[in-house]
Amino acid sequence: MFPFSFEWIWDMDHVVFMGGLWYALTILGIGMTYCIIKAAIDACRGNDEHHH
Amino acid sequence: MSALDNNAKEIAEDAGGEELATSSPEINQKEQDNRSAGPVILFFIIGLFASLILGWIIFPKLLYSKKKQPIDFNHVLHVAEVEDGCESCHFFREDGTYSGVPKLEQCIDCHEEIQGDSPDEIKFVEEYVSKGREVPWLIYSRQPDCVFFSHAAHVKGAGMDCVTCHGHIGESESLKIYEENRITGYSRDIWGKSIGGFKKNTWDRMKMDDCAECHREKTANIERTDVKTPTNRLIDHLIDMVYPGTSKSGKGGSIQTERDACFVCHK
Amino acid sequence: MKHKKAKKYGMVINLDKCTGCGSCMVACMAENNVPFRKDESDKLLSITWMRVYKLTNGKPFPNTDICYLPRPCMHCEGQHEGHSPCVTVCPAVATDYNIETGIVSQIYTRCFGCRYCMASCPYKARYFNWWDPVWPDGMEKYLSPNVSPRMRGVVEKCSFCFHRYQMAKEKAFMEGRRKLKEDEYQTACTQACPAGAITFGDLNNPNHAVYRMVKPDPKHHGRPTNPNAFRLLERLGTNPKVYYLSSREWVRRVGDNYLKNESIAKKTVHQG
Amino acid sequence: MKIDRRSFLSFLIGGAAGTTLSPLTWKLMDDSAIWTQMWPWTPVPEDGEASYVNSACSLCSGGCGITVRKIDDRAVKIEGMKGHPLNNGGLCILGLSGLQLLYGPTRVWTPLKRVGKRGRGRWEKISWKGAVSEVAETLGDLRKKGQSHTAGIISGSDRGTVPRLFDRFLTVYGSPNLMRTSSIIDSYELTLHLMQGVQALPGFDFENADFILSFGSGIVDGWGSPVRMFRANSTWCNTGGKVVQIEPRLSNTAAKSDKWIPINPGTETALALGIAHVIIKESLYDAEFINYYSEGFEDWKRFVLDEYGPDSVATITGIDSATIIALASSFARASKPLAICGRGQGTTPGSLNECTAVHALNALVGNINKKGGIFAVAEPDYINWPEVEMDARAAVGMQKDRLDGAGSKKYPFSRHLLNRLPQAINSGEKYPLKALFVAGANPLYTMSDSKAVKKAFDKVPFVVSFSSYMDETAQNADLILPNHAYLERYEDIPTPAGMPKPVIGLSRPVVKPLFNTKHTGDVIILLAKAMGGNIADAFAWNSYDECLKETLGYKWRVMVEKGFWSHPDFFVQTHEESFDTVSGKFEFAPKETGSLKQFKPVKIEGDKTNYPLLLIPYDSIRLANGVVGDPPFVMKSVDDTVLKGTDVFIELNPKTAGEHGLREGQLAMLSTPVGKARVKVHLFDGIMPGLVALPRGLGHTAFDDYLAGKGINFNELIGPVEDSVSGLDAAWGIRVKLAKA
Amino acid sequence: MDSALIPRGVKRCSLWQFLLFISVVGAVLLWGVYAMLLCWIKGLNQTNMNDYYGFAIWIWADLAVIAVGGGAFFTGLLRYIFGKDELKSIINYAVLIGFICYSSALLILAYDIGQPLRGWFIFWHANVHSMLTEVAFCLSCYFGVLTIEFIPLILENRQIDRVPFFHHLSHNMHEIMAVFAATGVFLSFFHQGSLGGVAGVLFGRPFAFREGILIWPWTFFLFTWSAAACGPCFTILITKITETVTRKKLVKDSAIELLAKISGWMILTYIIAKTIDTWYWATVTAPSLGQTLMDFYSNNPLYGIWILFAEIVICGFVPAAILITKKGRKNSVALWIAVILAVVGVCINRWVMVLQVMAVPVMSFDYWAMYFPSWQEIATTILPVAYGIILVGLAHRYLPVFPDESELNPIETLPAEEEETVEPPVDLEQELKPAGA
Repeated sequence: MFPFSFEWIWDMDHVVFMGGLWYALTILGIGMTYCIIKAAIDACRGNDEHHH
Repeated sequence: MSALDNNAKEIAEDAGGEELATSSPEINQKEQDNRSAGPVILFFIIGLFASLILGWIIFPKLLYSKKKQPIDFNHVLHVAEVEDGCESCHFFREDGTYSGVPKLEQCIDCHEEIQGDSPDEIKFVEEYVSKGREVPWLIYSRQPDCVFFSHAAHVKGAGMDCVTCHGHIGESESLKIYEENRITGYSRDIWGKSIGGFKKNTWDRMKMDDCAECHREKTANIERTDVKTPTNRLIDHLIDMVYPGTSKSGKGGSIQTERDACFVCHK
Repeated sequence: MKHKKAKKYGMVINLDKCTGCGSCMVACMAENNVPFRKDESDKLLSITWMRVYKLTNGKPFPNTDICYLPRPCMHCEGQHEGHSPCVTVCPAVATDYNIETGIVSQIYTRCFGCRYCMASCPYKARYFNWWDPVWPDGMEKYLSPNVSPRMRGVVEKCSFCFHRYQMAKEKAFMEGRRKLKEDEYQTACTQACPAGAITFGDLNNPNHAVYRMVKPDPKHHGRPTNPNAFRLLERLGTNPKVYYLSSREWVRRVGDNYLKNESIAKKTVHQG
Repeated sequence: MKIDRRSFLSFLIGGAAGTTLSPLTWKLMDDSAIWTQMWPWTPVPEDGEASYVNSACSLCSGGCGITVRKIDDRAVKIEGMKGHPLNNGGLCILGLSGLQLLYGPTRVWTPLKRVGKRGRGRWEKISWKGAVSEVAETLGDLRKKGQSHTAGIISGSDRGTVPRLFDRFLTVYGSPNLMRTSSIIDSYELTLHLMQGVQALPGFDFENADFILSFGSGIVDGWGSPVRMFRANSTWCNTGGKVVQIEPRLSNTAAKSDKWIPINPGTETALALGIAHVIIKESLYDAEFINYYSEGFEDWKRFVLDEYGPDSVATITGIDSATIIALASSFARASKPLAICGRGQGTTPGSLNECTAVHALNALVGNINKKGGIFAVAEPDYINWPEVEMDARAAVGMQKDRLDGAGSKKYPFSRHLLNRLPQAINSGEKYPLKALFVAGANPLYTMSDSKAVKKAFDKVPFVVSFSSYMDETAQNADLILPNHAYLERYEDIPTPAGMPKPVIGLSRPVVKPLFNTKHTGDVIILLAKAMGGNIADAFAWNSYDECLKETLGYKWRVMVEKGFWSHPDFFVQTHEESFDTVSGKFEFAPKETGSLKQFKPVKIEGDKTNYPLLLIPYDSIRLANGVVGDPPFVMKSVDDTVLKGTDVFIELNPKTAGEHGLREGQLAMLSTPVGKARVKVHLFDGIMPGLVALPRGLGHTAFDDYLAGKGINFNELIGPVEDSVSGLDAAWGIRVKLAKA
Repeated sequence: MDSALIPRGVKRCSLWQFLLFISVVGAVLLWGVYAMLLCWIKGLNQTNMNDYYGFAIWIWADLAVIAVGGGAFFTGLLRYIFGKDELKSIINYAVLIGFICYSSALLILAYDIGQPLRGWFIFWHANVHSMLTEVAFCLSCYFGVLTIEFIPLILENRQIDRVPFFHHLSHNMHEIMAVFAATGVFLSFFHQGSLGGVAGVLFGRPFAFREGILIWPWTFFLFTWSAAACGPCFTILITKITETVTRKKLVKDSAIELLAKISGWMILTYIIAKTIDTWYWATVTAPSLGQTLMDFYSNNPLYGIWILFAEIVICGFVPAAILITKKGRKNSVALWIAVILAVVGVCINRWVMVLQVMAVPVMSFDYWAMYFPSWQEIATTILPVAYGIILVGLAHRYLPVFPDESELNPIETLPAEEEETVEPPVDLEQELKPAGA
């Protein structure tokens, strides 16, 4: 799973597979972090301009 | 008024008249009052430290039970007495198997009678030698049943020293407390003293990854016939340029891990 | 970097000699600490690394014929080295192909029991530990320390008695050798077979009996050139390392699937 | 400061962050996985020093050499002994699983005395001293009353030191009733005695024979010394030796043979004579042997030529005459042809006529005492103990007729007729049996017509079993004096029957006795000493081990070193010195057996109208049917077309099944004149229509849960049929009817 | 009592009625949990699986719920990537159903393995060549995506929404939902596909084995395709059932019809591809391995050629034909039939690719293996259904799952509690069936 895992090999298979996985996880992670931080900031500011 | 009460009140209000309960500025104001960051951060830090202390200090104390060896043993004293060093007592058998911790049979040569007046010696002779009972030693380096470890391959084949894996136990004057993992039943020496799994010396830990570390460098080189596809070969070369030595060309016997094959160390 | 030539341990079973006596099955069970239960008559739940199948030619009396076929794990090599049906599918690398010996390993402590490998094996050579292994009181005394008993919930299979290889290597190390002689590493079933029907050795070594018996063709994934030799389900492309010899054509034909009017010679190996 | 919800939440988040950064979760996850890898209830075999001990296997009479692998003081694996003249490294399925008997749950741990009714399984532990004195007392009482002849012994063998100690004991005690379990060897001994005038065992030189004509002998199904036979069969594969198997069912042997000739069951004798007919008619016989070394050939020739022409034999046997002629021709023309008999594993002696007819075929081709032929092997006379001194009581007892009628006027040549014992006890016509010892045998399971055997046992007031395991007989005994298991004791294993060259194996203690057991040899010596007088005098040894060492003399050293002893200068006898008959020649038509004209086939039980089908047993090497039953591993190897759950399968030709409206796997009720059983149907093309085959070796009621209560004991369905000449059991099957259950 | 938690402008049944409903379904859930614990504590000997049937009903249930849960990713794709705004009416429910399906799938995987405590090995010691690894990774990640998609809906609960942080969080997540949805589509493509790959790569099993491109057998693409095609049908089906049970219109017809139309064309193209695949496999792949089509469909008591007919024609071409015609979509009965057939079809396909694969003998002397699940297997398979019903009940009651509900069902009288609809127990069964399918 990680490059330091016993099973890891630097080959095409691992790079593609785990690359895809980490890519997806990164997007999700960054996205959620962004949302949470922004929400926290918005909440502190009392920012309430949007309606839905 | 605590936030909890506050909330309850809100719910009560809701139940009474729904039309009132649009996000009223009044309530928002209340929330805002409580919104000083101080306690929040403080509690975060308290939580953080409490759990860190729990995880790093209390947890290992709970995880391991401490056991005393049946009798104490002085390696220094014995090493001085014998000719062949470690192998005098921890010897190889003819079929290549390793004898491990000596049996009574070996000790009896010298310890038929009590030697000196240490209480452990007296206990050893009286409790074990004369009764013919084997000493139930707690073995620090005992590996689980799934592990196949060939001392012959390492000592005779690769010419390794005992110290590399076992540390300087031969220079100890008494046996340390044996710590047993309450869940797994392993000796703590397998995971290592450090709960975080960090190590300084080769002998600090005896988990699979520690074996693998050495095996990665000294692995068998085998001619692989048609393992790789051309793309893989290409990538190999690229990686070899960036990280020399990490490419898989001509490495160990496992098709999956390109390390030594699983059966090399497992049974 | 210096390379050494890999070994490819394999087995040749002479079905003309095999009498179906079952010694190989029991020798294997005794060697490998295989557990047993009160009722083992449901063969779908019975762990037999080596299983002897009874084949019949399907003809009515008195032209009936039967033949026994011992089936260990085939240690498939696949169409490219190590592409055996089971090794590639194991999600946790609990089963692995060893290039040095050609042996497919199974690491019981790594296996988490998903059973995908069992689904992938056309030979049904893999067995799941549905129950905790239990030996009657006192009987665990005969368990061999060279093979670890498996716990409930994992898959197990024939290992070509790999521990014997390890033991032979240990002895060799003691004697300052690295190479093993042909007779130093033999599986328990080979040794026990009273009919001498099983031969075991290195298929890459022309001096070994197994090589001389089947003469594997390296250009066609080890396909035997001996006309009496065949492998089970050869055309699936599993490239097994267990060869069978039979002088009877119907037996050789039962070893694989054929379309109605297809002759044995016509088959092609499928790219798997 | 107020601890509000947000602070609490914040605390939790901090805690979660800290926990993630601490080893707690990760280590627990790892450790819980490791816990599953080290479950305390999964045994971990202890490692230690490996060693190997050579010994001999005595689980059957095959006498294979074994090498037992040990780790410290545990035996962990049995392997065949490399270089052993019989098995050279190979070993049979039963021998390989021997450790399951040694360490198994069926061992009898200590001497046991029955409490409550017999066979209820309630026992009390007694001391060896108490046990021996109880036996001594009972035997002493009988002897005092002048009834010493009412004591008897059923022994698995009459060769080797332990059976001979029993024999010696019985002689000096005063009873003629030592009965050995019977087999095809009885018929062969008798045949050799009648035709060649010798007291010897048959020895077959399979390794050098090139044409085996087997009248139903399960060459690879456990006949003879099983592993030797497997090896011989493989030798023929290499050398091109041919095997022709004659039997109504496609057994493994038939499948391995070069030609399988199905025959109407029970008509093998006719076929043998039909083959003889062709050989004589076409003058294919060995004229030199016939002319110079045989007697009575002309009479026999006339008889064979008159009555057994190919056409009439074809009618009897169901084999067409062309096949018979071709078979005769290829048999006679082979360079080293060998004809053998004894159905399946040869557990039933069979008809003497059959054995003599088959043996005559060997004589016709002159293959007696010749390389690749059949030998009369004299017992290696290593047991040379001083003659016993019988007192008056013993002499009187020994004068009495044997209870089984062996050696009587009716059956003067037979030595043991165990099959007649149940009837003799049940009818009560001679004298009752008051004490019975059973050693190395399990008659309550292995003897046919189980019900009658049980009834006879019930009539014997004092039954002592020497079994190491809780078998059927031990279960129904009054006293069990458990022997050491075979891997815990010294014992000589005499040449297995069928071996042309004498080999004595040495069974020796691989492990120290696990339980409070005692060597049966020692028990006999102790018993003799307890009885005192000249009985004690006849047993001067202090222990069995001493006796064995002394008996074997110089051989002992060799045996300890190699694990066996084989005759160093074994030689082939010439025809001149081979035959010890009145004429000094081979007798084709021994006068003692009566006129050839009275030759009759064996009639089996049951009538055709009520029992339209024929039931025959079949033997499998995977089903032990002797002294011990299948250990768990061997049970595991039994196919699911033989046993499923607790149901045994009968084999039925699809045609016969169709006639009875039976499908694969269907339950059916099998009834014979002797018994009934519920079975399942397995359709098998390889069995002759009209026949039903049932495996031997199942249906145990004793031993452990891995074996007991599964399937049917064939012996419950069949009774013995007395051979008119020998008195041995000649039954090859029984009539049967089959109905849907 | 809990009216404060109930979304504004909608009517819900009284709490006790709701609790009664939950406890009935909860009893079934507990039965399943009991069976699950048995499997965990005593091991997989509680099942009727064996060495021939190493994969059985659980793996089928797993594949099936993921296939029908495919509605979430496909609807998400249409809504967020292709901007089909009509689907706003149903997207929440699609996500919820997807969430239930995927969490069920993970749960099933957790008790389907022989060593549950070692389950994490599949991640930590991953073998990237195994289709099952791909399944595990993409499945868990996509479950994460579904959770992310589900969170805003939870945050929209009236009480939670009051907390400004959650309010903003929900809003922010909505803002970038397209990114999450796109990631979800990416992951879904691979795990749906790799589930097909699980069977398709088995070159030792001619019945399952398919050729393909690179490492992906054709089943890889067929599985993704069929999930995208039939998943929305399941969403429609569950919506229809919910509407029936609650006796309310919850989703606008336009949304349903759009989804049905797209689904119809997807099914049609899928089933054509599937037919070609079957044809090629039956005439080229299998014969090259020495077997004919009928070898797979005869000599056994269950698997006949009917199964192929049912899967391709009855549950493939028929629903496709209904859904691509406007008349068919508009006709309520036809729509019902079509979505049910489509869901059954994809379930048959998964069944065939798991259970029939195990049943077919490969060695010429081997035999067909038949299997029937034990009660523990059945209970644990029903467990996710019960769990799904409870979650749907809770979500429907407390979360604004259907944005158009208040518009479609304007409230006339104000104190609404008394005359709320009651879930008739008869309908429970109706709800059980398709959710479990």
